[in-house]
Amino acid sequence: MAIWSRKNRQEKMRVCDPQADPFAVFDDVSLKLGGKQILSGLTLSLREDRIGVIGLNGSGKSSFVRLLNGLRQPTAGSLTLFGADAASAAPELPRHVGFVFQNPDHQAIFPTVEEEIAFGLTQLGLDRRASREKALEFLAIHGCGQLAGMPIAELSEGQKQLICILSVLVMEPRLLVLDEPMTSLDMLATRKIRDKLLSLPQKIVMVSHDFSHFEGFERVLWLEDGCLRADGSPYEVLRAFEADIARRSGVKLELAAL
Amino acid sequence: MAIWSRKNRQEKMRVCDPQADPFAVFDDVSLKLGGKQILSGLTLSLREDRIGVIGLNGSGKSSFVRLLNGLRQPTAGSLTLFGADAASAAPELPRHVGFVFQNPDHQAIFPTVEEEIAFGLTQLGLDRRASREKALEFLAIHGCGQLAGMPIAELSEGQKQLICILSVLVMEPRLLVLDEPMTSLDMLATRKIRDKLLSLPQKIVMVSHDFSHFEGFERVLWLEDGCLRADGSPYEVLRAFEADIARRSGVKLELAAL
Amino acid sequence: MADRSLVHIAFYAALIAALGLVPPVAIPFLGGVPITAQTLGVMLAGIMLGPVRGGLAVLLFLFLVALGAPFLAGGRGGLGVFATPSVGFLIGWPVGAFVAGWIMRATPGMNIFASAAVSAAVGGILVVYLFGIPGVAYMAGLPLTTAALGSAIYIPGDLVKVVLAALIAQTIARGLPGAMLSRS
Amino acid sequence: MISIYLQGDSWLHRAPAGLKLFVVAVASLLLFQVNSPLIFIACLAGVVGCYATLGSEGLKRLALLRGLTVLLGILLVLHWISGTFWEGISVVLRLVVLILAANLVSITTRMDDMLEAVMPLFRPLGWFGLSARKPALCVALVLRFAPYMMQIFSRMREAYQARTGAKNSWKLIPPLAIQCLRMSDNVADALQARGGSDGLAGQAEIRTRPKAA
Ligand SMILES: Nc1ncnc2c1ncn2[C@@H]1O[C@H](COP(=O)(O)OP(=O)(O)OP(=O)(O)O)[C@@H](O)[C@H]1O
Ligand SMILES: Nc1ncnc2c1ncn2[C@@H]1O[C@H](COP(=O)(O)OP(=O)(O)OP(=O)(O)O)[C@@H](O)[C@H]1O
Ligand SMILES: O=C(O)CCCC[C@@H]1SC[C@@H]2NC(=O)N[C@@H]21
Ligand SMILES: [Mg+2]
Ligand SMILES: [Mg+2]
Repeated sequence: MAIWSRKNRQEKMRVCDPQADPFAVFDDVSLKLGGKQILSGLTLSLREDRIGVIGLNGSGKSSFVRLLNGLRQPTAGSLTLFGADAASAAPELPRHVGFVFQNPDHQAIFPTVEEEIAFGLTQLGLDRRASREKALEFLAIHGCGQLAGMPIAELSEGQKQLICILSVLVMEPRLLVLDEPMTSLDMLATRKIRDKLLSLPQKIVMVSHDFSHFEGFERVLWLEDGCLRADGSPYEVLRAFEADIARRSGVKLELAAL
Repeated sequence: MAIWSRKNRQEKMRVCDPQADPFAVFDDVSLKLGGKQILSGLTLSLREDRIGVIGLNGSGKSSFVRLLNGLRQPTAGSLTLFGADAASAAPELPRHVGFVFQNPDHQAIFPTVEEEIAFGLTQLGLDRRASREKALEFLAIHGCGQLAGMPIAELSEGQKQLICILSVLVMEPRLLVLDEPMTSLDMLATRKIRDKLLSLPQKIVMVSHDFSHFEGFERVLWLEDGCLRADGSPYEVLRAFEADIARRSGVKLELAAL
Repeated sequence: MADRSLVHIAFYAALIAALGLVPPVAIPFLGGVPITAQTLGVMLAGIMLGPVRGGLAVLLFLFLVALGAPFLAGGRGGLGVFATPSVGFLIGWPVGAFVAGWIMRATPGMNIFASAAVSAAVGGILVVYLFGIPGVAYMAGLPLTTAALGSAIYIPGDLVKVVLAALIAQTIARGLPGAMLSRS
Repeated sequence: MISIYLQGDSWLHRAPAGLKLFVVAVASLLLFQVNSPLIFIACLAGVVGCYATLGSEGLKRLALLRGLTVLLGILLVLHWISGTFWEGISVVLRLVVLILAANLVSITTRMDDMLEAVMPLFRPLGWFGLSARKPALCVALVLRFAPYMMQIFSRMREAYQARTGAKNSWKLIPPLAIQCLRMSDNVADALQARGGSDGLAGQAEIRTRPKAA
């Protein structure tokens, strides 16, 4: 994967205006589900254009990003999204926050690809005819014209994931929240989507286990057991995370050798 | 991810006995689904211990590996599995072929983790008590003891994927077929599962977009539009694939620039 | 019978059970036979699975109810329900699903919506009432004509279910063509 | 039997599944023979007592009734209007007792135990050369699917909410049917991949048939 020059991308690295209004302000936010503490005591504000989220399986990444689009409400603490209280903002959030689910099967609703893409457009107020046209055009631009009429159920996993990403991109939300969006994509599609994301003017929050996806990101949050373990520049946080992994698996190996 | 020495693994590279009986012989095998040609004219035999499968999204990888455990039957040509005709061997195949689905939601059947793991063991003829005990023990060995009683629906995606892998490993099949098994796993879990797979004496066929998973593999198949585009040593095939991707995305870029 | 068929049968039985969660409209006369969403499931079982599997799905559902699962609308279950005025309708359900599936299969060329609507109307209304009305008459001690006239109260609801069933069948034919087992 | 299993090791968890099912079946028969609210209240106390022996998590499962209050209320009002208020009380109490008792079985019985318990009912099928495992598997699958469907429904509402802000729409009904069907297809695949309803015991080797040259 080192065959593509990354210089191009590095140049696009954004620097955030520290005075800019944060789109999300967490004040001692906690989340409990079914009696279990999933997230605890999160205090931070998000204003950067590109924010990454990392952490081990089950550390609470998906739960955390669900707070950003109102799919979950904090069970303690206060969360302000786009200047409004999260609970009261919830009904309008989908207009501003696009959300790509980790498992495409959890996201796709409609029977065919075209309907799935067009749905978001009708939501934004386009009439059915116009939204269908725009959906077809959008699919064609992204090289998926031939999938338009296909039942979602018959797509391969990677095709499904791509359609899920496109169905959110087409709505052009102010904030894009992506929960491990490229896990099933092939190299070509990954590359295209990464380029596309890099070129977008909107804000992005992305969860990923693949750190190469964080190129050009300004900030990375590391969650551990529902708490914020580290928060800073990608360079620092990703390095610290890798060191921690190395240490942990080293320890594991020693134990196994005993 | 370069933090771990890979020497250790390379040493374990297996060399296959060319005289060994192949476990699968494809003779001009084709597969049609819903009137669509998914795979066509596959002729090859598989006998190696570690075989990788690559290809773009929708190229037919998942459909191909489904032929190996009898979930799909060829619609033309003949397929011989473990010396028997695929159709007649189908009822007995699950005993010998473990299959990890690409999407964990497509694999889990039972409400709780423990039941999911124990199911495979009862299928093999263990009584319920013994299989439950072995399931708990197996979960503990793999560091998932605390998940045992949890409803699968409440697991994080990565946890779910890990449980799906374990539920197949516990059955100790002769052949393991893994369809992009580690896409949602964190680095630590990925590492553990890779080590585990490397140490297994069984044969493995694995689909992946992440080529680092093919270390120690003897052979890689490259599918394109349902046909075998290349078949050979990982070094050759993966390099050819990457070159092709570079060429294609280069072409794409040029087109876009026009 | 293949495992796949078993799973499908179990699925439609569960669907009928799930539809029991839609609160029924209790009817104070006719011995309290409710207006229920579950007949939608009965129609769908026939339309989607075909005669044999459709009928078996409904039978399986009734078996679970008899075992004590509270799967009838309003959380009712147990052998007791077969001693209420509903019993005729309940017996009519599997037969209705069978007939619906049979019609679906017998009209392969017809447009899915139309074919499903006819199947649901004949199997899910006509046949079910053919068994249901005598049941009410017997169990509630009413004359047949009264029972028949009284049953008219269910017709509007049942017609809505026919339309829904046809709509769902048509959507499924688009989104998951492989699931139209009655047509394959 | 709709709600899911509650992890635990109480006396109810240890009681044989067959016995539990039998008791509930007989109780449902008997309860339809009586009409005295007093008896129902006594039964109710008994059932709630059983929940209490499961601890606080067990008592929390009584919340199941919350979803039924409207329905039960309507029932009662209807009876009140038709002048059979006391009968209405009996009907409601009987329902509550039955639902709670059946639910008690399912929250304290694992699915495979349930499966084993209903097996004997199908033994007669063996006389016709059919496997008794199949119908038993069907029963288990139905019990599995019901909560599965609710899970799919809630997931789908999340997906819908993520794009609209609204949680419900009649538009979700047909796609819900599709998703549920797809789930059942996946379950069929998953089951087949691990040996199907007949299991894998006693199939040591794949029969090798020499192929016609
Ligand atoms: N049931 C079906 N009916 C019709 N077409 C299907 C069906 N299942 C898969 N396909 C099509 O077959 C092709 C191959 O699908 P398959 O899932 O095998 O791809 P894949 O190589 O595994 O892709 P991915 O990397 O995205 O997982 C795809 O174009 C897909 O749309
Ligand atoms: N509905 C729920 N009820 C109870 N626990 C839950 C629920 N949903 C998630 N959890 C638990 O919360 C924890 C965090 O889950 P989450 O999905 O946020 O993790 P994640 O960081 O996204 O993991 P992954 O990398 O595997 O996707 C997990 O331990 C999970 O088991
Ligand atoms: O007792 C029950 O729960 C169901 C009894 C059957 C109800 C019948 S079926 C045909 C008709 N249509 C309805 O909506 N209800 C009756
Ligand atoms: Mg997650
Ligand atoms: Mg695939």
